[in-house]
Amino acid sequence: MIRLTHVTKEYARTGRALDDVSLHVAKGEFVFLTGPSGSGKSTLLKLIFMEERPTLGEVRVSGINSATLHRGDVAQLRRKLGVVFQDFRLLDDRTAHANVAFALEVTGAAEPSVPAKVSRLLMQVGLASKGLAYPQELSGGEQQRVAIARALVNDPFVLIADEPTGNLDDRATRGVFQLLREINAAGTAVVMATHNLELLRRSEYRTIDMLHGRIVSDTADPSAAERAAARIVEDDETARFPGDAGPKGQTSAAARSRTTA
Amino acid sequence: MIRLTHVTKEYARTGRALDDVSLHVAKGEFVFLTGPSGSGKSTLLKLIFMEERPTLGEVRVSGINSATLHRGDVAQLRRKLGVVFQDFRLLDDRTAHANVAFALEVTGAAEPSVPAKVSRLLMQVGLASKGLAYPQELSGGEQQRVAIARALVNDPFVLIADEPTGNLDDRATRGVFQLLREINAAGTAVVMATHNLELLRRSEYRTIDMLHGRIVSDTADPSAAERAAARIVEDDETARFPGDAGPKGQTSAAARSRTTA
Amino acid sequence: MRLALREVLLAVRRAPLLSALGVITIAFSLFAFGLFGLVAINIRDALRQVESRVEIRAFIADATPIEAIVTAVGDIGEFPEVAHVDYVSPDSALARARRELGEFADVFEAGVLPGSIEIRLKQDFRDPRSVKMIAARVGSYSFVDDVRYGEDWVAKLYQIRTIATIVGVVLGLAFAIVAVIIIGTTIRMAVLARAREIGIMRLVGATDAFVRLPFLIDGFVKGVLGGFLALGLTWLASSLIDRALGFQTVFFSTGFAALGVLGGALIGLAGSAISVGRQLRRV
Amino acid sequence: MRLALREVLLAVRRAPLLSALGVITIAFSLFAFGLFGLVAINIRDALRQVESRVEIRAFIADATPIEAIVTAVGDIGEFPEVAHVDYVSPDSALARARRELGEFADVFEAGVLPGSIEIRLKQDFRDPRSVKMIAARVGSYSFVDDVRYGEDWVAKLYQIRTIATIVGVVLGLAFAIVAVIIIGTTIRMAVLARAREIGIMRLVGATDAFVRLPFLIDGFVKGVLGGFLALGLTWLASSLIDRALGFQTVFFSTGFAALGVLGGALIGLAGSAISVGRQLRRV
Ligand SMILES: Nc1ncnc2c1ncn2[C@@H]1O[C@H](COP(=O)(O)OP(=O)(O)OP(=O)(O)O)[C@@H](O)[C@H]1O
Ligand SMILES: Nc1ncnc2c1ncn2[C@@H]1O[C@H](COP(=O)(O)OP(=O)(O)OP(=O)(O)O)[C@@H](O)[C@H]1O
Ligand SMILES: [Mg+2]
Ligand SMILES: [Mg+2]
Repeated sequence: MIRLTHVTKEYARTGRALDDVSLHVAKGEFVFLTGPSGSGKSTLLKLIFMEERPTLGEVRVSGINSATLHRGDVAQLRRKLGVVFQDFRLLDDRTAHANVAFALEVTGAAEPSVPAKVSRLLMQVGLASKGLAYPQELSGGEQQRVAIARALVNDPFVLIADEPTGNLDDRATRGVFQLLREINAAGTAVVMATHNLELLRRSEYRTIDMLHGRIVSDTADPSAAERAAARIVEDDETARFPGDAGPKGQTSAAARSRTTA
Repeated sequence: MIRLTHVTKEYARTGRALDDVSLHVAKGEFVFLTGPSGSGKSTLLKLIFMEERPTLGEVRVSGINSATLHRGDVAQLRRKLGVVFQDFRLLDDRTAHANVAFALEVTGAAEPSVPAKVSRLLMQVGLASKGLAYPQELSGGEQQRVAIARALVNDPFVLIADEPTGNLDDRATRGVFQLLREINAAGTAVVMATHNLELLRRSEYRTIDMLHGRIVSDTADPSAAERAAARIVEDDETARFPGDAGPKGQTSAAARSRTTA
Repeated sequence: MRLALREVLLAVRRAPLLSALGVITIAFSLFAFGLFGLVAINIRDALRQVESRVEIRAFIADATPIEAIVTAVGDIGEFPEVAHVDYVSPDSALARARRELGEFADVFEAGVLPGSIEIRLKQDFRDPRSVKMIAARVGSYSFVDDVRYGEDWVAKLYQIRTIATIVGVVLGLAFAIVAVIIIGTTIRMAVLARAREIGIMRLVGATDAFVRLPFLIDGFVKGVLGGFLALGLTWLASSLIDRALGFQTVFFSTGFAALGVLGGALIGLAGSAISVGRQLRRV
Repeated sequence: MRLALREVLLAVRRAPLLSALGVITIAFSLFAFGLFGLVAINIRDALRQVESRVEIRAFIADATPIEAIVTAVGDIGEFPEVAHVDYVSPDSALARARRELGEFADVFEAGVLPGSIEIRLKQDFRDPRSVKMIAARVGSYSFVDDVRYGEDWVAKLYQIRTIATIVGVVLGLAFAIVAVIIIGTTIRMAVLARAREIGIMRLVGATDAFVRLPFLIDGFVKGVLGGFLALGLTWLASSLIDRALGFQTVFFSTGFAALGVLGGALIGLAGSAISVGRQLRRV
């Protein structure tokens, strides 16, 4: 389904954002991605929906391989994925309704079925009355929910959500999380990056914890933590990645929270 | 300092975002603003830094009155305010350092002093090593911290922060909050909209809770809650404001959290 | 396709001023082009009129019998290169000289002019070489005193035509290039202004063709509108010039005008295709 | 100011292609303007040369003694309106007629031409009314047979000059308007493309003047560069045309060229000022 093998992503100006990451997400799985700011969560997600290509290694998503990728493949892949971007990325010149409809229209969906489906989804995220508002006329949380509705509208087989509740209050967060659980129950795999530790604590889903571009713990693969810890200690001296997230080798926030919980 | 008197803000397409709000924030105060998504927090803040003008009522900030405002006044006011926008609003074609420096340069600050001050602030938000990166090259949380640094760089007398920790992990959130407390201790008033209930619970600062464009509770003015509740019940039938945030009359999330805590 | 048309409408509604300005820019470019084209075809037309007067004049010896002349005129009229032959008697030669030379008429108060045969050539045989050949043939009649055909004049005529054509083509191409640059820039700026939007469309699964189509239609429609506007402007300018100069200039034929509009559309299309293609790869 | 200059540099670095295209567009507009200006001043120049040949010719009776003629020539030379007087003897008249009429030289094989006094007028007295008055005065000499001064010709000359001036001014203005539109559009698009940035600058306390200055400097610099480029192009075109036509056309004087560049700068400045002002109120 989704498989990353020894993926490294290096940016010219900011250095290594991902460092030798291997990961497999099975069909219908629900995966949390956590880690401090700048640890590489968004970069990992960008590799999955092929906004970025790996510097080293290989990303495979539903049979499409990053190494042998054609331009046309990407569009085909994205029609089957749903993505909630950290910065929403709504089309400013379209209403909320049109924004959601657009994602359905590019897949060539039969036009008559579009409005009803879009309205249903907007209702599910609690925006039934805001369909005709433009993004600038929506509050931060409302925009975020439009982005969520758009990601879900074409019944994706994988949903990728980058911090989808950062601008939502507790109640809306729980509503959105409930929605994600439901579509996961219907067979859609979900990969969700989040800082919301409460969500992690409350659910029993697989959780991958990142630090400095590496996976430092994975509840589905407990050995990953030890391996990572060993590696971090090992090249602590030579690591050039900025230490914004705190002293090297420290266990990350999410890992600690689970330990104390 | 900041005084809103019977302020109503009506948008042509989405209706009433603020409904008869009166509020006073004194010099050096620290105020939390909470409430569900779409309840009018950002709109209230926009009125304070005069990005929007009230439909009815009057906003006064440090002697400048929204009703008798000149175009030139706004620029003068904003130089003395610091604003962290919910959507960051960084200049895409400038580095993180230049973005922060810009806010200082428009005030006509002596040029030689700028770089040192900017670097010190970037260090305080944990971005010392990312000064030369452009916004697109930064993670969501890193961009948010640049926005925070920019808001603080010209030693504002009021800091307005709209969801300044939505993209930050727990540790970074605590760091930023500590920073805000410090500058508040030095005399700067802080008005901060947030969904982070943990921050509210942990601190003893004044908290204003909003719902449907109204202030439903204010820890500095306990009577506000009763007044608001009465009003909400009273015009529940006629209220045209969309009920995205849940059934009318319900106590909001923050209020509940304080009750249960 | 319906979707693409909606996208174009959106593009126009999104920036009506910019779209209008785009059309006006295209129209002005094509207008400048058209104006020069008009000048060019009018110069050509004027040249053709002057050219049709290219003639060979054979002066006839004083005592030649009129029958010999008539026979010769008949013979010459049979030459395949000859369009028209005329006999000008000494009297009518004098009358015409007075009329044509106007100011210098006083010169001829007492003049005597010889009779002559005037020959006009067909379109295709007016080049210096043919003229010279036919002049030689006419000169072989025994009663012909002298043959004049303004060697210099014919050569100069061709030179002017060549220069006019070159200047016309060079200026025309220069303006066409300007038009393409302006159209390309307009679309490029539109693409740049919408770079974010285009990126988002891509991210939700729009193919390149889907993203490109509205821009192409946009360029095409603007080209057509600009073409029609330019046609109207050119026509207006031409009739204004007609009124100012007091005579009828030549205008483009309908087919040529249609070709101009089509050309505008193609320029618009090409401009947007190049621009969009280049920009899309970057966005 | 130093800050504003840095903003301009940023603007150029941000969109080098767009900036270059802006300059080229301005240059092309001014180039078109310059080309027409050049045509106009060359037509004017040619007209002035033709005009300077406006002359009155008094034909002299056959038996007039040469002394009387010399006295008359002296007298006429004293008229304040007269620039130059010449006596043309019958012999030199014939020689000149042969030379000037070229093709029609054969006409004069046996001709006899009368002597004449030729009068050229000063610049300010070449209008039809003055010419007529002086002709009447010259005609009052007893030995003058006839006075000719081409009434029609003088009138027509003035008509052509008027038309040329009108056409020149109209075309010049049209192109100036096009230039302003293009420059304005370029800047407007730049402002639109940067609407978000400008909004942010405002939100962190930049004044309108601060936001506007870089655009004004941008317009000014582009105008100056465009002006110089246009000057170069015009000069190139003019010397190419000189080579093609084989004679020296008139080019702008240095002062006029500088005025053109300054004009370009002012157009750039005005275009950006209008555009930025209008857009800023909206952003
Ligand atoms: N397009 C880019 N160009 C250069 N560097 C980048 C780019 N995108 C991300 N980076 C760098 O890669 C690192 C990881 O970024 P990423 O966005 O993956 O972090 P994140 O885990 O999503 O953080 P956050 O929780 O703050 O969103 C950051 O330090 C960032 O500076
Ligand atoms: N520029 C605008 N034009 C029209 N309507 C607007 C505009 N800005 C906000 N609104 C509307 O006003 C209401 C309040 O919005 P506001 O942004 O103040 O909410 P908020 O409390 O900040 O919510 P969030 O927590 O989601 O950021 C929303 O329903 C929104 O649709
Ligand atoms: Mg991220
Ligand atoms: Mg908000």
